[in-house]
This record gives sequence, structure tokens and C-alpha cells, in this order.
Amino acid sequence: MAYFLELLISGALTGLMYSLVALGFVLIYKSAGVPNLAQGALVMTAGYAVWLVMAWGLHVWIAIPLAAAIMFGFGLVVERLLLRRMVGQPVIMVVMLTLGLEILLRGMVPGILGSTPKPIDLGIDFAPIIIGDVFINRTSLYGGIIALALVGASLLFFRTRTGTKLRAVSDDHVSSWAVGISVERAIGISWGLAGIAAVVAGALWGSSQGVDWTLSALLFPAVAVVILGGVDSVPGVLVGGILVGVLGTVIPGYLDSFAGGSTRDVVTSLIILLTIMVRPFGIFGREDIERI
Amino acid sequence: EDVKFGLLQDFTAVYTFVTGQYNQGQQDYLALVNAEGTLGDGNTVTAIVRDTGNQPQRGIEAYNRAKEEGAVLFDFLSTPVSAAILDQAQADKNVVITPAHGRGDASDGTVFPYVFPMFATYWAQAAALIEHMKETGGLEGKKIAIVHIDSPFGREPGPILQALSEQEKFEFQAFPYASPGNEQSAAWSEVRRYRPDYVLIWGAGGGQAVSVRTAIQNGIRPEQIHSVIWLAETDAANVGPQMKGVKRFEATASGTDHPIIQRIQEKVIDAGKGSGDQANVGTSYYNLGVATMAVAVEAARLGMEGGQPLTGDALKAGFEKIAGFDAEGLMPPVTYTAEDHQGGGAGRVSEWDGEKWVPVSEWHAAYPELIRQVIEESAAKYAAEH
Amino acid sequence: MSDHTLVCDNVVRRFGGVVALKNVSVAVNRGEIFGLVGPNGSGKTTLVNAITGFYPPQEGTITLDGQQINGLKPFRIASMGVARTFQNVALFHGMSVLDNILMGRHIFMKPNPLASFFYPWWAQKEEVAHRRHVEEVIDLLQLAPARDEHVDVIPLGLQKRVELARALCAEPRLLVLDEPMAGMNQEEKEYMVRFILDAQEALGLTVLIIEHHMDVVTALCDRVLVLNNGQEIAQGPAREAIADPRVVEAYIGKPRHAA
Amino acid sequence: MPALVLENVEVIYDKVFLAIKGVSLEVGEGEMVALLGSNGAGKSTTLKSISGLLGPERGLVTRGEIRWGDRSILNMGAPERVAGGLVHVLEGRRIFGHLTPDENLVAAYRGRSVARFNELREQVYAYFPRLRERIKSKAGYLSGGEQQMLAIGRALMTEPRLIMLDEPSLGLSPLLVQEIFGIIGEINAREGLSVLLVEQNAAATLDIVSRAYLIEQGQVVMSGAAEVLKSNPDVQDFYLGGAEHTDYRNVKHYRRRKRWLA
Amino acid sequence: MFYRLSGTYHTSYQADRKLWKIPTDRWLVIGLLVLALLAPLYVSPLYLGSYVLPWVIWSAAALSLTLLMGLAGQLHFGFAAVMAIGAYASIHLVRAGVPFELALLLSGLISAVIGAIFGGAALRVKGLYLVMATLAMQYLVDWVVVNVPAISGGAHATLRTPAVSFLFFPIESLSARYWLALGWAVLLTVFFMNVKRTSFGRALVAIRDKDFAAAVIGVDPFRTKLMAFFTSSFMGGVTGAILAFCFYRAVTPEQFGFNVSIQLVAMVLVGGLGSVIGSWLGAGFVLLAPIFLTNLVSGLAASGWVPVSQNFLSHLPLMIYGAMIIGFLLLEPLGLAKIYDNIRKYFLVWPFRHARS
Ligand SMILES: Nc1ncnc2c1ncn2[C@@H]1O[C@H](COP(=O)(O)OP(=O)(O)OP(=O)(O)O)[C@@H](O)[C@H]1O
Ligand SMILES: Nc1ncnc2c1ncn2[C@@H]1O[C@H](COP(=O)(O)OP(=O)(O)OP(=O)(O)O)[C@@H](O)[C@H]1O
Ligand SMILES: [Mg+2]
Ligand SMILES: [Mg+2]
Repeated sequence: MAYFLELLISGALTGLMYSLVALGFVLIYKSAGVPNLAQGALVMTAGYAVWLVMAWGLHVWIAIPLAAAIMFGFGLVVERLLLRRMVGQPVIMVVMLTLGLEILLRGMVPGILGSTPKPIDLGIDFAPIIIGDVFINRTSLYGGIIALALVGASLLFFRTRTGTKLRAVSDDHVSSWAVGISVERAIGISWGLAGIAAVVAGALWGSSQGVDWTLSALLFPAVAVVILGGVDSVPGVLVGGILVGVLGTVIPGYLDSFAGGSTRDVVTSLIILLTIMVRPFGIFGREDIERI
Repeated sequence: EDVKFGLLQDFTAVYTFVTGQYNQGQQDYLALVNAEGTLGDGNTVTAIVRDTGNQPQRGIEAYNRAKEEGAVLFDFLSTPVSAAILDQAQADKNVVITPAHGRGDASDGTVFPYVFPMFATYWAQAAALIEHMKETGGLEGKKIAIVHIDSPFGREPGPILQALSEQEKFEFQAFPYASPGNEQSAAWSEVRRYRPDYVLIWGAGGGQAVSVRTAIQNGIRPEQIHSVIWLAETDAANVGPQMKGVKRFEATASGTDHPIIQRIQEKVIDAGKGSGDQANVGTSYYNLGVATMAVAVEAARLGMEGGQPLTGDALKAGFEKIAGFDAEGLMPPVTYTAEDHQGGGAGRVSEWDGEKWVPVSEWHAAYPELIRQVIEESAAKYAAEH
Repeated sequence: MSDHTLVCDNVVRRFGGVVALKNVSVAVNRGEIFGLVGPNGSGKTTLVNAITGFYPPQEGTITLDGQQINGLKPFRIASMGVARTFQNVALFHGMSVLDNILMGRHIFMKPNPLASFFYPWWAQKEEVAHRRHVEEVIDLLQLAPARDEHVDVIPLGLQKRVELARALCAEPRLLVLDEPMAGMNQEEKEYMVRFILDAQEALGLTVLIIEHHMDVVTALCDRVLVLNNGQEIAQGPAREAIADPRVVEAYIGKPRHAA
Repeated sequence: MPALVLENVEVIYDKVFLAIKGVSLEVGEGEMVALLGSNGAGKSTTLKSISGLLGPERGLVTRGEIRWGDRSILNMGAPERVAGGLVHVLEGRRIFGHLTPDENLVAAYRGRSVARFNELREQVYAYFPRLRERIKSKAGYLSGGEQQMLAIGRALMTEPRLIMLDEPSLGLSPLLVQEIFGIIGEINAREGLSVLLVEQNAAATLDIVSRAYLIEQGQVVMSGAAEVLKSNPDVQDFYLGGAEHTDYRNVKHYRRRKRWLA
Repeated sequence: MFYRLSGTYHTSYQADRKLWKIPTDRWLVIGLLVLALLAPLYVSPLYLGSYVLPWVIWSAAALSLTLLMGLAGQLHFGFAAVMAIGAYASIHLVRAGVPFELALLLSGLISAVIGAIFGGAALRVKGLYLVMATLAMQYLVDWVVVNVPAISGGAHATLRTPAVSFLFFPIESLSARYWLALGWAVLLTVFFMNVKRTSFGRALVAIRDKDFAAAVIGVDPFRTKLMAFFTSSFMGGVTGAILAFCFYRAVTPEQFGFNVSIQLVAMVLVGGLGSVIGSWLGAGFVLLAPIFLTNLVSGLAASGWVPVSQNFLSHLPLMIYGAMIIGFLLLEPLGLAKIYDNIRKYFLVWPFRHARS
């Protein structure tokens, strides 16, 4: 029972750590209508940025905001150079563009900054929090709390007027222009915000596994999170994250001893596949309106 | 005459954690060889370096090109790429070295005449770590948890542990985690409940740091943790001071106070001919790279005694003439024969003291008969299938 | 068999809480042009979608020449002889005008990957036979000059005509037109009316047409059904139904010119 | 002084397709002007060149001049032009389908003052009481007419001085057409808003506008006061349906050429 | 100039639907075919084996995928998994004693069935969701291949292809392997072009463009999509087998990983969705451009012209590859096929500047 509880908690917290990656995806999708498959690479880039800034000798509390500023700027640049020209293109083009970006970043960032894993020391205590027989990892716990806070902030953000405008942009670029919304700025902001989310994810994940290109592999669980929660739903990020984390921890926790191999990727794949088959728009996602 | 080595490795995908330093060591050593004229007769050696991204098709392309350019020895540092090219390289009679990667049974030179695993295979590494546990705390009735990445590489030590557990009467259980291993909490929750006496971690790259961290967070003492060869200075930096006490297998010594490394520093690095970041000199993977080339160059030198230019055949013969070579103390003495391409499979265990790796055992091969038996069985199976 | 081509009997269709069609019944005679009018959102398109199988009715039955078709998939209904056009032009924008119209012959062809791969002579012959038929329709609708154009570069009026051509190529028993004249000026409307009449005459079609242009409706339709909020408010000969005070109030409005 | 002036504007799509060639027109302050023409004549293109929305369709103004007040606006981005008081209600409504009608209005409001926003919103609901009834449902599920009202209301939220309407009556029932036309006239009269109206429904349009341009194949072929155009025999034949009622059952297959093309 | 349009009239509907309507085109194609057939005579084994041969095979793969993505509009980001199924199936079949010719066919069918099952599962959705579903399929197939020793061949996960012969010709020498691959690629090319001009191809395009409009003229969307998945997976499966037997001659799971799927999509896109010539050009470009550019840069680096680190140099192909995808999408979204088309049009109307449309 304690084992189950521990799996449950650590799964949920891990899931929330995935949510951090997924949040960036949703932010961009919800406000620009772009499925950003480069979010993993963005997290990696952010991890490198945090490492780089800390390597200059800056304290964490300065390094992270600075890295966030860098990534926000980076998001704006990406919008300016790439996304701006993809307005109105079919989804395959946009998907492929973000994948191209992911490949480019995966080459460029480690190519320039080095590909051996870089350490990030956030100063989080190693010792777990122990409740009864249940151990809780501090990094995940803080990650989970931050994820909750960021999701809350995003929810509030989309209620504001700027948020409404961003949602309008994701609906229809041309009519946004027609009523005077600057689509470019809106998309730029959304990429910038996703860049900031990536910094949090990159710093936390980087502190536990080191910063190298494998951070970009976080995209896959994050994709499962957004599919399950709904690609454009901020609360979906939370619920999806927790579910993906728990299922991806609990099921392998019991199955692996029988199945012989680690089944987590299978669980993640099945979550994606089953969600799409049963409820394509996820738990909270909006349905496409198609009038014949 | 210019001898060419094809170092067609994975700089961008799965092996990035090692390739940079490893390849730097290789290139710097070759630069040293040329500076010192080790090959004699004014012969030089050149490295053809290319990235394969762990992708077989790019490996094949790179191999063909390097072959055309005259390379006689290849190091892919990537199991899939090595596997994809193995047959063709054998047919072309080109030497492929597979240090710390590739298939262990290639140590059987009768079945794989042109393949040289060079150092202790993963099987030998597992055996060495088990033996070390036996010597430090005894094995009978003890419990070993093996926490490994879920891939063919991670499952490699399985058969050896199985065989040894019967022989040494210990109990073991495997705890796989999903690749790439950035999140292993579920596996370690289980390990904690298993209450192991020793823990064997078997992964690579960022996953190793996560293993050590999560292990410690689950109340496992660093001294209990034993790692496959893939645990180095970068991981220690990543984990932080808590890693003090963790042990690993090593095939070559680390650090800069070895004659060869010192001479590299002097004649290559200080001369501005180094191939990468100075800070890497003397790291475990750097030294591993140096050792591979030291052996290879020695083989080339011996091979060219029989005549020039050097062919793959002559190089193979050169390898098989190497006896008791230890790269001036950088590595255990190795001896290759037509049957044994592993060179004995010696290694040692070292411990992280917070700053560097300190050896805690002597260079030697653990359970050599058992390892040899496993190698031959597996090779025979391969031979039967082909 | 009755002389009704299409019979809808007490059709009900709901979307979530919205009842888009409430017990709508209608019978369309063979060879007749039947009009379907009503305010926006009154359920006209929904009725057509129910007939063509996109939103099958939750209650009630729809029969085509006595055969029940509700519940069938759209492509089945199509192959039984119901062709339609869409309110928002729905052409295949990746194809030329000719290929779009050829698609109309689809129900008579058997697409088969193997035959397509090898394109044997019998497949070629079939293709040519269909092409001949298509050319007749192209002539009828005066589309020849646009035959090789890409559909998305031709003006909307022509696109609507291509859509009509595509529907005609299926040699339907029942042709359903959803606002074929929306966005057209007087001249284009006149052309369209002419084509519909010609086609009906030449092919002996039964036509169900949704239209907001009252002059067209009165000129074209034998009878009309007026819907409001998913319910019938009038049915009968065009001029009479439209003059019904409830229809005027809900749909037509008071005449612009008193004179 | 005219508020909006187009001089010899030429638009090319995809670098090759010449959609309008040398269109010149004017809209005066508070004036209501119509742009008539058959399908594909280039009406929407003209409007887009004014509102700056050609970009996404790979269109470009290659020649000519567009002035708004005393400024040339050719180099301005679309949002800037909206800020300057030009707003375009696109063909086919194109409301934000996933937003509620209310949020559609929020998205279009550019200023910061909440009081002003509430005022504008009340005004929109006053013009279009039906919208208030559907305030909670997603705009994508509104009926065609309601969407058209929302599109116009949304445009009014930008506090324009000139509103361009592209086929507002498309697909609307006769009653709604009357209603919409009535409201457009009302807005024009009450707020002194200039209106540039593109319509197929020539009869209704010529009743409410003061002047009109007739555009065919990318060129203005005729212009003048509404009354004058109404009495032109060609306009009557091709746009108004002859004298009063056409006998559709007996229209000719082949018709005479339009005189202005001769 | 080269093209003669005047004097070519089509007097029958059949002629109007010819594959190559212009005589010059016809001659060009025949010429290219002869050149391709004779390649082993004048291309060095290095270039034949490591550039031409993979190009031919990947072109076949791109053609298979573009049938699904370009014609039917069904996005597929797990096509490498389909090819993996074909490759593994063919090896196991041949090992079990099935003649190679039959094994090719069967492995195609197995891929087709599995591919269609996955396709069928995802048929309710399109666009992004289809991308994700096929991506999940990629991971599932990967997992099964890696974790079922009966498929992957155990811990080392490398299966060698047995020696085989095709219609009594041993597929052993480089030339023989090349010809077999070429034959398959040419066959697929002709198939593909035929598909485009028949009702099956039109139905695919119709489904892609407007599925409800297709339904209303009698196209069964489900069946048609399924058929598209089936056909394309069949082609992909056989191509996977050809890839295993003619090029790698050994299979490992890494050969068919997610990145390979992406690479295939990149080929299709860079070439131009749904275009035959584009598949060939795209495959060649995506496969070879990074290699050539990297060789160029490393040549420059070796000669000391551009001082770059080994690490940077090694990451260069990735950067080039990513930048190339981005560049094409931004500058010529319609791909190489469009560029080719523009050049061809230029010559068609030469000496005039603009085409009619
Ligand atoms: N897919 C759908 N989901 C939810 N509601 C729908 C859907 N399709 C139609 N409706 C609703 O059904 C009602 C009838 O719509 P319908 O499109 O049939 O109207 P219509 O009479 O064709 O109007 P118009 O003249 O504007 O085309 C409307 O209230 C509409 O909102
Ligand atoms: N994005 C585009 N790319 C290429 N050609 C275009 C594009 N948009 C419009 N055209 C062409 O430009 C011409 C003018 O189009 P426009 O939309 O301005 O006509 P319109 O007068 O508004 O017609 P409608 O009554 O159909 O709305 C047409 O021939 C059309 O085919
Ligand atoms: Mg309707
Ligand atoms: Mg228009």
C-alpha cells in the first residue's frame, strides 16, 4: 500500500514536471494555433541558457530570471524569423517547421555550447521528504508546486483582455488583423511565454539529469499530456500531466516485473493512441467547429 | 607513409556524453604520435573524423568514404553502426575496434577475425564489479539490485549475473527504467523496498546521474552503488558532492599524472595542437580514447614491421602480436591473440573521492574462464547462424 | 411505388440542447422543383444534412422512392441517387475543373488500387467512357472554357456551376441544392436558373432547393416548405406559401417598395 | 475633402495574377458608397488593399496610391490601419468561432478604458439585440445572420471612421437583409460613419447609398450617383433584373454584350 | 527551345490523359531510365553504393509515403515503423525458407495489414491528431521490435540478411542490389503516376481536399482512407524489405527510428507533397545535401580555412538538415517539384516570360 502510494505521489509529481514542458506547448497552441513540436528543444535550449548564466557565476535567483529574459527574447526572434511567414499554412507545414526548428536547435545549441552533460545546481536539498514509509523527491515536489502556480497564472492570463486577443488570434489570423489585433505581436508573446515556461522546465529537469540534448526528448511525454488534457486547455495540462505521470509510473511499477521490459513508453504511446481514438480532443480540449 | 584511422563516431545522438572527450583523447594521442614519430620511418597517422549520429546509413556512407580514402582501422563508438558495418568490414578485411561498445562475443577472434573489442567487455565489467563486491563485503546470501536502462545494452549483464549468482550464492533482481532515463523514481521506489546490499547501475549519459541521485534519495548509500564504465567526471559534477563513495568499473586510469598524458600536454596541447577543450585532458573518457589509440598505433607499428603500406590484414596481425602492452601504465597490460580479441578483459574498480577517481582494486581480469565461456558460446551461436 | 421521390416523415434532429428540426414532414413529387425556405438557422441545411446522411435524424424516417434511407452513411445515400451542392462551396481545390466533375462519376467507377496501378486497357476504356459523359455535362453548363483551370482560381459563380456539374454527373434521382445563388448578382442568378431548368428538363430530375432570393424561388419552385425554428410554418405552392402572414413576419419582412 | 482616396491601384496575386488594374475611387467623410460588380471582378481585392489584408493571400499592391485623410497608408500594417479608423468586415463573416460573442467584442476593442468599452458594447447590443440573447454560446454555432451581426458589431468595437462591408447580405434571409441594411444606414446616419459597401444585392444597395462604382474584371467601368446608375439600362439589365420582375423561366440563353465592355 | 508544344494535339480523351504528353518529356524519361540502368558501368562503387543506391531506395520510400500524405492527405509520422515491419518480416520469412520474391510480397502485405490497422484506429481524426497518433504507433512498433527477441533477434538486435536471389539472379553484388532497388523504384513511380490519373487517385485527393464533399458523391471515406493506408503501407513495407536486403543487409531497430520517420516526411515535403518527381528530388536532397555540405565544411576546416571545433563540425549536419527543412518551408513551400516545374515552364514557353496560367 505504501508502495502504491509512493508510486502515486511520485507519479503525480513527475507528471506535473511533464506539465511544465506541456504548458509551453499549450500556451503557443492556444494563442497562436501552432502545434509546437520544438517545445522539447526549447526546454533544452533553456537548460543550456540557465547553465550558461550560472557558469558566469550568477546566483540561481538571478540566473533564472535572466535566462527567462533570454528565452523570452529567443521566442520573439523565432516568431519574427520563422512563424511570421507560416500564417495560414496547412498544419503539416507548421508541424514540420517546428520539427525543423527542433532539429536545428538540437544541432546548434550543443554544437556551440558543448554536448557533454552540463550541471545545474539549484541548491535543492537531496534528502527526500519522508512521510511514514513514503519518500517524496524534493525537486519533483518543487517542480509540481511551480507547475501548479504557472498553470494558475496562465489560466488567469487567458481571462485578461490580452489573453482573449491571443485566443482570437489562434482562431483566425486574418480576421484578427482585420479588427486590428497585431497577430505578430500576439504570436511573439506566446512564444516568449513558452520560452519562460521552458526555462522553469529546463532548470528543474536539468538539475536532476544534467543539461544535454536529451532534454528535448521530454517532448514525447509532454505530447501525451497535451493530447490527453486537450491541446488548447490550460487546466488540461494539469490533469493530463498528473494522469500521464501516474499511469506511466504505476502501470510499469507493477507490469515491468512481468513484461520484462520497461513499459512506460508503451503506456505513454497507448495514452496518446487511445485518447485520440476515444476522445480526440482530450479531456478538456475544444472541438473543431465544422459546419457543412 | 600515412596510416589512416576512421573515427566515425556518434557526436550528436546517443553517445554524446562520451564521444566528445573520447574522440579528443584519440586525436590528441595521434597528434602526439606524429610529433614524436612513434611509427618510425617518417610514417604518420591521420584520423578521419566524421559524425554518424548513431544512424547506420550515415555510418555506411562514412565507412565507404573513409575506406576509399584509405583507412584501415575503424572506430564507430556506436553499437548499431558497428553492427551494421561489421560484415562488410570483415569482407573488406578492415579492422574494426569496438572498445566499450559493440558485441561482446566479437572477442572471439576465430569468428570475428577483424573485430577487436580491445578492452573488458560488458560481461567482464559485470564480473569485475561482482568480484569487487565479494572482496569488500562478501557475496553469500547478499542481495544485489541491478538498475538498468531498458535496452539491449542495459540487459547485457543479465546472463553473467545469473551464472555468478549460482556460483557465489547471492540473490539479484533487475529493475529496468525507460530510456533515456531522465526519470527513474518508480524503479528506485522498488529498489528501496528490495533492500539490496549492493546496487549495480547500468546506464549511460544523463540517466547515470539520475540513477545516482535517485538512489541516494531513496536512502541507498553511495558506497553501495557500483557502476558500469559509463560514469565519469561530468556525472559527478552533475550529481554534486553526494556522489563521494560511488564506485565504477574502469578500463583505463583517469587523471593527468601518466607519462603519456603528460607528454600530450607538453607536445600537443601546449603546442596549440590540441583538438578540443583543455579542461577535458585527463578525464576518464579522454584517457580511454588515448588508450585505444595507443593500442591501435602499437598494432600499426608492429604490423608495418612486416612491410608497407599497412593493410587491414597486416594491422590485424600487428594486433595479434601485442603482448603485455600497457601504454606506460595508463591501462592494464593487454595481450591479443588470434582467439582473444578482448586482450584479457582486465580492469579495476575506482571510487569517486569528491574530486577524482581513486582506484580501489588492482588491474586484473575477474572470472576469466566464465567470461571466455560466455564469449565462445555466443560467438558459436553467431557463427552457426551465418 | 408512390409518386413521391422523397418523403420525410416527422424528422427530428437535435444538437446538444438545440432542437434544429422538430417533426418536419415533407413529400417531394417526382420531377418537381421543391423549395425550402426560412430564416437563418431555421434548420434548412440541417434537413438537407439529414436527408444526405451527415446528421442522421434522431427520430422520424426519410424515404427515397419508398426505400428508407435514414441511418445510412452519406456515401451510401449518394450512390442511391441523391446528389447535392453545399452552402459554402465544397470543391476539391487540389484538382482541375475537369477532375472535379469527373469525381461526380465516382459512384459508377470502382476504385481499385491494383487496377489503378497497372491502368490496363479496360480501365482506360472505362475512364474514357466516363469522360464522354462528363463532356456532355460540361457542354450543358457551358463550362468548356474553364475545363482545365484549377478550381480555386475561378470566380465563385463558376465554382458553384462546377459543383452543380459534379452533382449532375452522378445522374441523380434527387438533386439537392443548398443556396446555389448566394453571392450572385442578377445576371449570374439568371444564368444559374437557366442551368437548373435545363438540367431538370434534360435529365428529368427532382430538385430540392434552398434559396433566400424570393424572386428566384417564386419563379423556379412548384411548391415550397417554409421552416422557422425547425418547424414547418407553411407549405404549398410558392406564391401562396410566401404570402402567408406568418412567413412574412418571420422571414420576408414587409415589402421594401410599397408600390 | 474625401476621407479615402484610391488612385490607380493595381494588385497582383502570387506575383503573376493581375486582380485589379488601376482602380480609382473616393469615399467622402460620412458618405455611403457602394462597390458593385460581378463575381471575381475584384471587389474584395479592392477592400483588402485598403485594409492591408492582401499579405496572407500572397497579394501585393504593385502600383497606385491609397490615402486615408491626408496620409498615404500603403506602407502601414493592417492593425495600424485599424487604429487609424479603417475597419473591414470580411466576406463570409469570419467571427472568432471558439469565442463567445462577448469575447469577440472584447478581442476587437483596442483601447484601455473599461468605461468606454462598456459603452461601445452596449451600443453594439443596442443595434443588434439578438446578440445579447446568444451571449453565452460559442459564436461558431450562431446562425448566419447572427454571425454577420456579430462581425459588424465587432468591427464597430474598433471605433472606426470608415467601415468596409464585404457582401454583408450574403446568405441572409430577406428579412435579415432588410434589417442589416437598415442598421447600416442607421449607423451611417447616427454616427457619421463613412461606409464602403460591396454588394451583389444591387437593388437594395442602390437604395441606401449615395454613390456607387461598378467594377468589372478589375477595372472601374462606371461610377456616379445612385439615382443615375439606377436608371442606366445596362445596370438595370445586369444588376437590377430589368424593370421590376424578371421572368426567370424565360431568360435567354445568350445575351447581348455589356455595353461598357464594347 | 527543347520543348515543342506546337504540333502536339490530343485527338482523343485517352491521349489527353497520357503520362507524358509532350514528346520531349517522353524522350527525357527514356534517356534518364537508360542512364540509371547503366549506372553501375560508369559510377564508382563508392558513389553507387553509398549515394545512388540509398537515393533510389529512399525515393521509393518517399513515393510510398507521399501516396498517403500527398494524395490522400493523411499525415503519417511513423512511416519508418511501417518499413521496419516490412524489413523484419522479410528477413524472418526468408530465414524460414520462403522464396525471396514471395517474402517481399508477404512482407508488404504484413506491413499493409498492420499499417491499415493503425491507420484505421486513427481515421476519425486528421491533421495534428493524426500526426500524434502515428507518432504513438512509431513508438509502439519500436518497443515491440526491441523487446520481442523473436523479432529483433535478441540482445544485440542485429539481424543479418541471408543471401537471396531474385528470379534466379543472386542479389549479392552491388550492381544486382542496385538493379533490384531501381526496378522497384521505377515500378512504384509508374504505379504512382497511374494512380494519379485514375478514379482511385481522384478519390484519394477528394478525401484529402473535402471529405464531406467526397462522401456526398459516393466516396466511402473510411474505406478510401483505409485503402490509402493499406496501399501506402504495402509499398512502404516492400521498400523496407528492399532497404534491408539491398542496402543495409542487416537490420537493427535504430535503422527505423522516429528520426527516420521525420526524415521521410522531410523528403516528401522538401520534394513537394504528392509529386512524383518531387519524391525523387526530395529524397536525394534530404539524403545527400547534408552529407555534401558537411564534407565541404570539414574539407574547409581541414585546410584551416574556417576554424571550427570538432564538436561544432559534428553537429553541422543536424544544423544543415534542420535549416534546410525550415528554409524550404519558408522559401518554397511547394518544394523542389515546384522549382522544377517553374524551370520546365520557363522552357515550355521560351522565349516568352510568363506561362499562361
Ligand atoms: N453541427 C452543429 N452543431 C451544433 N448545432 C448545429 C450544428 N449544425 C447546425 N446547428 C444548429 O442548428 C440550427 C439550424 O442550422 P441550419 O444550418 O440548418 O440553418 P439554416 O436554415 O440552413 O440557416 P442558413 O440560412 O443561415 O443557412 C442552428 O441553430 C444551428 O446553430
Ligand atoms: N489569393 C488569391 N490568389 C490568386 N488569385 C486570387 C486570390 N484571391 C482572388 N483572386 C482572383 O482575383 C480576382 C478578384 O477576386 P476578388 O475576390 O477580389 O473578387 P470579388 O469581386 O470580390 O468576387 P466575389 O463576388 O466572388 O467575392 C478573381 O479572379 C480571383 O480569382
Ligand atoms: Mg443553411
Ligand atoms: Mg469578394
